[in-house]
Amino acid sequence: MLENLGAAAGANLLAPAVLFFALGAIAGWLKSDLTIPDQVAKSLALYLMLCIGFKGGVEARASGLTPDLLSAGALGLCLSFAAPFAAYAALRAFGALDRVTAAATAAHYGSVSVVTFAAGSEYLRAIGVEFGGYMAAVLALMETPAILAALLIAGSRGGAAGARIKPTLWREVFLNGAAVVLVGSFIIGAITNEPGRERLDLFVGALFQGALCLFLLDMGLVASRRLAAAPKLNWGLIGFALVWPLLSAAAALAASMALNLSLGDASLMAVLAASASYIAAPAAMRIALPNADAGVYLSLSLGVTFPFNLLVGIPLYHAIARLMYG
Amino acid sequence: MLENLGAAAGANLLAPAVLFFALGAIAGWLKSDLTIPDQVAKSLALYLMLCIGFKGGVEARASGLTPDLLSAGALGLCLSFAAPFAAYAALRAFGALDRVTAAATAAHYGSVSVVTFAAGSEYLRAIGVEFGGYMAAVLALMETPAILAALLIAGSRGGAAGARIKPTLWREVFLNGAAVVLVGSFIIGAITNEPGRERLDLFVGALFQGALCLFLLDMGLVASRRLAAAPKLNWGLIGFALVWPLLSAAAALAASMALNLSLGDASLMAVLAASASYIAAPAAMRIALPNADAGVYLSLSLGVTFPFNLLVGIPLYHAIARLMYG
Amino acid sequence: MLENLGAAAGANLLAPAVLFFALGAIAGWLKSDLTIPDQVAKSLALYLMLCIGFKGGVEARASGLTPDLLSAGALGLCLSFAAPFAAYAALRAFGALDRVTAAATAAHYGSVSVVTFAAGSEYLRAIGVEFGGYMAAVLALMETPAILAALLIAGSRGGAAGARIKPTLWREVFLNGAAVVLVGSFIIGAITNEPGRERLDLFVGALFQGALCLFLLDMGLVASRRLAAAPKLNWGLIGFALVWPLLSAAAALAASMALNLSLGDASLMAVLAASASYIAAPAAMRIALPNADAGVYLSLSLGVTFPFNLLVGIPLYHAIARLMYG
Amino acid sequence: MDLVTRTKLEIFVEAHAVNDLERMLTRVGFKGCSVFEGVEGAGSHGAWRQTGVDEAGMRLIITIGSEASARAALTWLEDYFKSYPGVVAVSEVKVLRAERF
Amino acid sequence: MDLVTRTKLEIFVEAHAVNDLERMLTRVGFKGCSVFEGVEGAGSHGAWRQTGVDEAGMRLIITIGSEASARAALTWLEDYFKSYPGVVAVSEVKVLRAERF
Amino acid sequence: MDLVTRTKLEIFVEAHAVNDLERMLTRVGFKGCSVFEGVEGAGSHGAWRQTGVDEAGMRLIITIGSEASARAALTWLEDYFKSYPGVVAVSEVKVLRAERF
Ligand SMILES: Nc1ncnc2c1ncn2[C@@H]1O[C@H](COP(=O)(O)O)[C@@H](O)[C@H]1O
Ligand SMILES: Nc1ncnc2c1ncn2[C@@H]1O[C@H](COP(=O)(O)O)[C@@H](O)[C@H]1O
Ligand SMILES: Nc1ncnc2c1ncn2[C@@H]1O[C@H](COP(=O)(O)O)[C@@H](O)[C@H]1O
Ligand code: NA
Ligand code: NA
Ligand code: NA
Repeated sequence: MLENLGAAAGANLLAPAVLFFALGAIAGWLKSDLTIPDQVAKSLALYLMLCIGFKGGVEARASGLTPDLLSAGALGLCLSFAAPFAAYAALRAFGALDRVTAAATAAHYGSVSVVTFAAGSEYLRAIGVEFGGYMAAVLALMETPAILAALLIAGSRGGAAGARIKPTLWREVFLNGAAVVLVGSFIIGAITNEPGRERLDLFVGALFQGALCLFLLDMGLVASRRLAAAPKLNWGLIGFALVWPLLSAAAALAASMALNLSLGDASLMAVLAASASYIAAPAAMRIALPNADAGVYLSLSLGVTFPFNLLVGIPLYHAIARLMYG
Repeated sequence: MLENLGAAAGANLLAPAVLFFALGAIAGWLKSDLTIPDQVAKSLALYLMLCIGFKGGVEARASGLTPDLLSAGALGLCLSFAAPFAAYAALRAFGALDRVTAAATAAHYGSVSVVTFAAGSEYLRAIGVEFGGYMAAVLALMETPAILAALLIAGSRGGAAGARIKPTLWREVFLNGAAVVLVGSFIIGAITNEPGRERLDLFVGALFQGALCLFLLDMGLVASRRLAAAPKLNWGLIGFALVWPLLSAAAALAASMALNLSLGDASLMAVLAASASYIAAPAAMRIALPNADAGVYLSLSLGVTFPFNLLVGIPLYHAIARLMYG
Repeated sequence: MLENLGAAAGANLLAPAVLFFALGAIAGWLKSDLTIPDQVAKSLALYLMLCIGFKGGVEARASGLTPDLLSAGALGLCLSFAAPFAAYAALRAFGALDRVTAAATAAHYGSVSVVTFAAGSEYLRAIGVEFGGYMAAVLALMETPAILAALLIAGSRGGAAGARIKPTLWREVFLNGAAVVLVGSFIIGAITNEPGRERLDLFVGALFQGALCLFLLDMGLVASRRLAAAPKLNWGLIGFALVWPLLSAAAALAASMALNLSLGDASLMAVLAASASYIAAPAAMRIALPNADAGVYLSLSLGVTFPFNLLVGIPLYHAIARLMYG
Repeated sequence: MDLVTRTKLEIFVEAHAVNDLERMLTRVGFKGCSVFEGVEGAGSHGAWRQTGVDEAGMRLIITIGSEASARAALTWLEDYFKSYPGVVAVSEVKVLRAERF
Repeated sequence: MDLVTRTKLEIFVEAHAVNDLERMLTRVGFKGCSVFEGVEGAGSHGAWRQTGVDEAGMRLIITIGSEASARAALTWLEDYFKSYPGVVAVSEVKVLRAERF
Repeated sequence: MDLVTRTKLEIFVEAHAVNDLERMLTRVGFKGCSVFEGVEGAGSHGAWRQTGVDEAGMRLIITIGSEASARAALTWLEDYFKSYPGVVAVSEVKVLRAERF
């Protein structure tokens, strides 16, 4: 068992995508001038979303409206909405953050990271573990409840700017570009089904792997530069960013078992719960809680938790799932 | 027959590319902040052009210099040059446009849309109807005559700026980036032939489908945003943008039959005649007829005619062609 | 023999990538407004580097640490370091350049061009000549020694700015983005080996051809525009840019034979020696020798030597190699 | 040639605010504006950089108009900057065709 | 340190005009310029946005030179703006190494 | 509304110098800056254009601060421009919240 775990972790660490992340991180750390131009990085992100949504839609259509789909969706919603309350308490207690920054950071940890999900599902595919295509929809469902929870926690901001900014915020929360592409592609995948998939097979399949490598290279650069520019992180915060994913994943696994989700679905649910948002949540927080310190929440989610999940978390959560599923 | 028509239309509407256009249009309409970064969109457009040209060149070389090629080319040139005169009259009569804006808009309707052509040929391929590779060359031939016709209609602008801007204009008309890539790739395809095609098979083939989806997503966004920002369109203009393509397609079909073009060639000729330019023509009009109202011509060609052709026109013109070809 | 040479040259000139370069050059010369947006061009360059490095790494791992690898690497280092001294002397004698511009130009000719290497290896692949995957590592090794040699030649610049700019310079020389991706991908390829290659097969394989076409289209545009904007080139300089590659390639071939490198390795070594840098070297020279005239070194390396190598040099060097290897 | 003095605002704000700002500028009387995208920067809210992954970046809105419009915009901005990051710089410029501004 | 007053032009024009403008600026005596790309904007000819599909967008040309050069450029621009969209703003700046401008 | 006069620097430099410049600006007392990327330009060192292949291009750094900071920055720049291409333009602007600059 432990041997398998070691081998699985090794396989993950040797996956090209993970190695490209490491390359980016090292290049950023050495202050290389390497950068993926931002418009291309943004497009890669949209493209990854498109692939994940589309493939998920095709697979979800193939398997139909199973009860698993419903329980996974409901579980995802609950986890995403509940997590910020616990995370907020922990951040206040151990991280010594002010109220607003703690709420904003909690939103990130309740919400999810698309690329962590992508890496997780690639990992499961590589080791031959099946999971439901609807997990892409669960991913989409988990993006926003955490943001709403954080807003509840922080309380309505009031003040003159409040009224003015509301519509922008709701648009950002529900209609941010990434979410629209993810959900839209899921629906398109479900509609076009196999004929559509055949046409786009290569585009959303073989190409995806390479694009993920390129994007992770960029993530490595951004993460390590972010971390270098963040002197404010105390050990309490770093501890939170490493321990929270573990606890969160464990809770997700337990709940998944209770709901009879499959091994693959449970593993992905753990990955989602453990992951922290770095696209949707920061964008919303910048609008809704502008007094929160972006240096804190971005450094934690992007600089600490993302690498941890990518390098260690994904194989670990799956290994724990295996143990639990016997 | 009608049943077939319905099925064909359904097949078109369910094609992933068309659905991605719809997704973009909905996202734009809901004021989502989704955007495909402009440099990437520009590159996608060049890439689509490259594929269309290259594949056309390879196929044209394979079939040789047939009489069909010559008649299709001659017909395309005539349609593109003649259309603006009729469109100008209609726009003045029903759209209540000033002289200059009417001329500029007429240029758009005489010229052609590359992406409409791409969607049309993908549609024919999907339902298994053959067409000549030289239609890509016809597409290129039809871009500019309409622009020249519009300049004739508007009369030489005179004034001090006129002389200064002339060389820029001719460069824009004959050497705009899109046209150069289209024509150049056609020639390269014809030169390298099968060996070249094999090397680029995947690049211009399977990848093309996905890139078209992404580009149509962007087109949807741009079209719906353009339409939202265009309060000036009267019903006469909207009527023109919907009826003109039908009449234009019918004329093209009749002429194609008279010239004994194949069913596929005739269908594509109708698509080309019905389509309206939104790249080459606006660029030229901005230089040559700066007093024309870009809000009018872009909203019509991009916001009304393009979606109409994509969603309804393409299968419809082909269905009519089938009826005519018995 | 000569017949074969003619056929080989013809095959090279008819390769799609070379034709796209010609298309770009013609478009630039005709002052077309065609451009590949710069962020996309930059990303294409990084992508080509990634592919070259990754494939090289996988192949190098497969063949193991052969003595050929070591001799090729050592030869590359020597050529790159020695070349600037000879080039400097020639540029001073025949090109009438000032000391600093001559040194900066010499750096370009000692260093190497990644795209020339890519075109060279595609050419060898197309005609079925084998070469070692480690040649990608040799490419990486040859980038910087020439830059250091040029700095030695020019002498330390002194002055107040000198001290300040040093760290930036060393970072640029050893950690420029291109080099990092090339070397990093080589290592990643060597680590992940076949399983990694399978996953990325399409991404670094079939797609590469197309991306190379697109990038060469851009290179054609940039090269011809650069040349048009460079009135300062005298015949001595143009002669240098055409004769130096030949002499350099001949020297590289002779040394490769002496070291018992294979035919393919020797041909690529000649291509590397003949090629002139237009990414790493200009970036470093702009920092280290800001008084050198960028108009001279960029016009020569990008506007004269690059096209010469691409169109004539590659098949020629290989033909000479064949003659020498009997 | 008639050069007339007008007021130029250079407003640095986060991308999400650009639409609101454009609406406000129109309301207070500006007849045009131009928006540019920054690549990196720093201020009292820390440093940022366009990356395509996490950071939204600042936009620079340049708008030229009457002094009265500028005054109204500044009042709005003063309030806006209480909550959000950003900076505004006011200066005088001369323009042709003053009736357009 | 010698700071000398020179005239700065900020010229907003469509992309297709940039080459002609650069030639003109050189002719009237400007020894340099820098061009930036806008992402969106609005004016009397309506609103625009860089999209990659249909709209060409505005460029901002910044050029610093002598008052005489500026005057000549403004005469040219006054004529140009009769036909084409665009705006120019004139202001004074101080520069180092005045002989370069 | 309290508008206070401050000094604005517009600095055109090559991309490789931006980091050094930002550090210098902080050192001499500027509390913020914004960086923009040019698409093309020309000066005494010749013309350039963003291409993605060979040319690094110029950046425009805009920074607003006290006159004293500006003077210190100009001294640094005067020296820098002895070796490297670039231009700086100094002008006065009015800002809100003067304590921030
Ligand atoms: N002194 C300054 N000069 C130029 N730009 C500034 C300055 N201060 C702030 N900015 C810009 O405005 C943004 C927000 O400023 P702040 O609210 O101070 O964080 C910064 O990220 C910069 O892009
Ligand atoms: N008042 C203004 N302030 C700043 N930029 C402007 C202004 N008016 C026009 N512009 C810019 O110049 C372009 C052309 O202006 P116009 O000719 O008025 O349509 C606009 O699209 C804007 O990008
Ligand atoms: N007079 C000027 N006006 C505006 N920008 C300039 C001017 N002179 C130089 N520049 C910019 O600064 C860069 C370097 O200038 P130089 O050192 O004169 O080559 C040029 O490439 C331009 O982008
Ligand atoms: Na989470
Ligand atoms: Na048409
Ligand atoms: Na060399």
